[in-house]
Amino acid sequence: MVWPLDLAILTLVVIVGIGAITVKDLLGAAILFGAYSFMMCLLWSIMGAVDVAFTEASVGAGVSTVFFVAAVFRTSRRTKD
Amino acid sequence: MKTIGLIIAVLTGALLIYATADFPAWGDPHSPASLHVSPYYIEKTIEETAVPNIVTSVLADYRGYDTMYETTVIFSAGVACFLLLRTFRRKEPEERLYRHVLTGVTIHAKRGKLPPSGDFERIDTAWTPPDLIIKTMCRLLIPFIQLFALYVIAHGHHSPGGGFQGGVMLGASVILLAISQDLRTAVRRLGEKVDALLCAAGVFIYAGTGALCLLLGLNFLDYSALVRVLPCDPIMARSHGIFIVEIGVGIAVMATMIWIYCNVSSSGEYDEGL
Amino acid sequence: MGDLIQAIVAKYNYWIYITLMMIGLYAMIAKNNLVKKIVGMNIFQTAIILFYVSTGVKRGGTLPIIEHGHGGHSHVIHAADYINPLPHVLMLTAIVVSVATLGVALALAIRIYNRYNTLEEDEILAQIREE
Amino acid sequence: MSQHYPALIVIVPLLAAFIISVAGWINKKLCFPIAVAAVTVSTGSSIGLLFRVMNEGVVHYRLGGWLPPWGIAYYVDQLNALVLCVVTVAALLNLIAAKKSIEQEFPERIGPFYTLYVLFVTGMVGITVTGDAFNLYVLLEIASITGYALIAMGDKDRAPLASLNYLYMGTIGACFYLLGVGYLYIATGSLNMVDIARILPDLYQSKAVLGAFIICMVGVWIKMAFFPLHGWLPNAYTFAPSASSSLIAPLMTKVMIYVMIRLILTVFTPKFAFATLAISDSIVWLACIAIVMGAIFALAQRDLKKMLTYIIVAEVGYMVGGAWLGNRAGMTGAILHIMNDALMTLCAFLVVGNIVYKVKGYAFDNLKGLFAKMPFTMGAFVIAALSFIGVPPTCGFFSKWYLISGAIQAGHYGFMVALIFSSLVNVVLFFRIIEIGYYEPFSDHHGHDHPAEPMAEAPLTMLVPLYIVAAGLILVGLYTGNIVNHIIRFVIPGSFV
Repeated sequence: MVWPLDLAILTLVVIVGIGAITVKDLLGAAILFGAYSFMMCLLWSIMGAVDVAFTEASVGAGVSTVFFVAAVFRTSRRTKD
Repeated sequence: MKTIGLIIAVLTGALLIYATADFPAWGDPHSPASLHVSPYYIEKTIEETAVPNIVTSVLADYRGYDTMYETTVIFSAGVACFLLLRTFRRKEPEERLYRHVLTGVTIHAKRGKLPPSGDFERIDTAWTPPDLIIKTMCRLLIPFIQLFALYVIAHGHHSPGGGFQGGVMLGASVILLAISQDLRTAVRRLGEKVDALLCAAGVFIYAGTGALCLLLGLNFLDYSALVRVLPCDPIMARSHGIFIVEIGVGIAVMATMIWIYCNVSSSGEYDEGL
Repeated sequence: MGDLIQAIVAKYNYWIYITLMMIGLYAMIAKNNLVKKIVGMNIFQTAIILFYVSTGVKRGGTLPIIEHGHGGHSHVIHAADYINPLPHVLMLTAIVVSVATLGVALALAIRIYNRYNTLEEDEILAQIREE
Repeated sequence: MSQHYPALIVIVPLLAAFIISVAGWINKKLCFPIAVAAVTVSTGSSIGLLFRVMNEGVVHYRLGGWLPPWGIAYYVDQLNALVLCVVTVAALLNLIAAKKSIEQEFPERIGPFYTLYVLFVTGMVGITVTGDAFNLYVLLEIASITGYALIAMGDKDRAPLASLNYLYMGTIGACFYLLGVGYLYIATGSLNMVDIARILPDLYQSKAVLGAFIICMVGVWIKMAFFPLHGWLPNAYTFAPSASSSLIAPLMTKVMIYVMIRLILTVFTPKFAFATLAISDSIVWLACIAIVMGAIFALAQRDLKKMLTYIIVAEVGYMVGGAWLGNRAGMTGAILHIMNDALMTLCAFLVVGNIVYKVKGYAFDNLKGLFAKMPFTMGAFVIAALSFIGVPPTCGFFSKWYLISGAIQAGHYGFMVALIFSSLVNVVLFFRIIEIGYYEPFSDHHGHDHPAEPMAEAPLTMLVPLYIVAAGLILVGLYTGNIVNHIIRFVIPGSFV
């Protein structure tokens, strides 16, 4: 358990999470969501949940982000909020 | 709406924080969660299933029934995306673009299509010339990604990983192909119909293994019944049963991820994607 | 000093997960853009997964993979040495459920966009009212 | 095979779903027979299971052969068995009735549609039969995801948005339930319902358990569309294709009410829910508001399907209120009403399906002259209407009777007044429809009145299931005493008076 790393990532996760829902560009939101997932994955590997971290790295940071980008590509990047 | 949302979120948060007051301390080895059910798994996994990775043994055996439905959730999401997006009465595109491979001249075909030949290749309307570096890198990477994915599926008994992670990576390798080249290239390698069949077949392997146990006389998903068809003792039969269902999960997850990606990235037209 | 830090770490973890949940919930209720709501939904689900994984942590425990050599039945296994694996198993399921929900939600959003040519909820409702 | 009934109920539709999805690529005609066969086996198993439970008491089934609480186990008592029968029978009848309308509405998508239909049934029966709190969540997600897709296939313009809103709310609901299970897990260390109930009595004062209870309840309320959280329901059910709305409307809310009762009776135990918490009174008041508001919104609607959806919102109020009255009569009424309301809603939505099949619309204007045009369909509609109003001998009367006597026994006169008010509003609502259908002549779009519209009744495959359900409404009403004495009586714990 490396607690300073844990605290730092926990704080970053919140910042990226707020960023993902406030940024006024859907492609940006998708990429920030990928970063958010990746930090979650780091957090879980610190906590010892290696299988969950592995799944989140491949599903959350990988495929989910690709789905988001694909959907944004098919629709529009524009957002009012 | 914004204030309502804020109020609801804050109320929920307050309730949750209030309820955490009685939680056991974080990481406490004497919390009920660490003492009641889970020690059994840790102590018995080698003895009863011969699988050192406890997460795999709990996932695919002790709570294998949950995992079967988890795979079914993925399957139903795949079918749902197909049902929602796939267009059957396709409208013929206004014009198709063909590019002469040698000279790079683009031809606009207003109606119909060019006969397939080596001289012309079909390109997307929003086409940019393929980046040589990306194309080559992906071509080099994809076989290794797939090899690693197979390793992850096969080695799930002893190390982190298993059917889901491996399946997602296999799917991601095909998605990478679709991104680095174009959707048509990926679909040529793995057609829609094959994809849909693999998707159903993967989950069927899982549920069918369970049903086989039922037919062999024990309860649903009790892999020790497989001892009558596999040449081994009941404990190794559990281990092999876990391996079989992990393969099923891998196939189903791979096929579904590709299926969802193809439908979402081309709005169900399977023509030009991301 | 060590105890104090441990106490802060303990509380901090729960606070963060509740904060993330509130962010997600707020985005799902208050945001106007359909895809933004989906992003919020995923943040919400991930926060719950974070909570579950936190319940599995055990001080002094190691990864939930039993050490084994060839003929590894010789040593006794102590449950206190390994992290609780059950929440991990549950959360694998939850992650997969969240990606499945994401796929269906995006498919629906694309269908809505194809019909109304916008992803903003108020613009869609205005178009419905005009008809 | 009879010891495997609990597994067969769920497994057969599940396996059939994969076969159907493959068959859809080979020959579309194969899909329907496979689906019917699978749901029939499921129905047969659930009826067999009901008889077994009535003879032997609680039936256990261990999946994977593992002992609970380490493995997942099924506990089937009279409550599960009854709800299972209702779910499978309703799904089977609707499957047969919906064949024509599925072929009419989306001929190219038959394969995936039947796949999702059967998976939805799997999810519903899986929720009902399981004895594991987390397993319930996974099956809830299967039912939800298939439900979103089935709903979004309806009206091209409105259905996808309605379905997406349902998806947002449904995800919040399911996640709240998951969070509640997590709080229970951290307090007790177990996921098995019976095991949790065994550990909980020492923890009744714990804030974590209180939090778990509230979050679970809110989650389940969102899924069942209890009044302030009902926003997603009317649009989702109105714009769904008739094949899916007549599947989802009778089953989803009712099964969620079953989950609520299961949580109260088995997991948290009535002692905690009624004695320790003492919030039952305010929840019954909330149910009263739900009933009154549902009835008022229903009055404001101008089309049949939307009116029915608001009636569902009011009926949810009946059942939540009855369950939270905390006495024997109220709980009996709530459980009986799960069955009765599923049948009534199924009957009403099948009628809507027939009307849509023939008239292509369900606004009040489309209903003019329907008694002449579709006399058999409207005959069944009258039976459903009488049951909604609560006229004996239809089953609606008897459950309402139990609910009202429960309200009087608990001294909760507000709930009684709300029930009577809603019955009166139902009289107005349904007689308005019957008046439009019977007295107002059919008029086409040019405003010409046609005095005698030729009869154009829905096909027999739609009428026969409809009449089975309509006969069921009366038969269940006539045999209410037997159902209560032989099945429901055993569900209610002895502490209830």
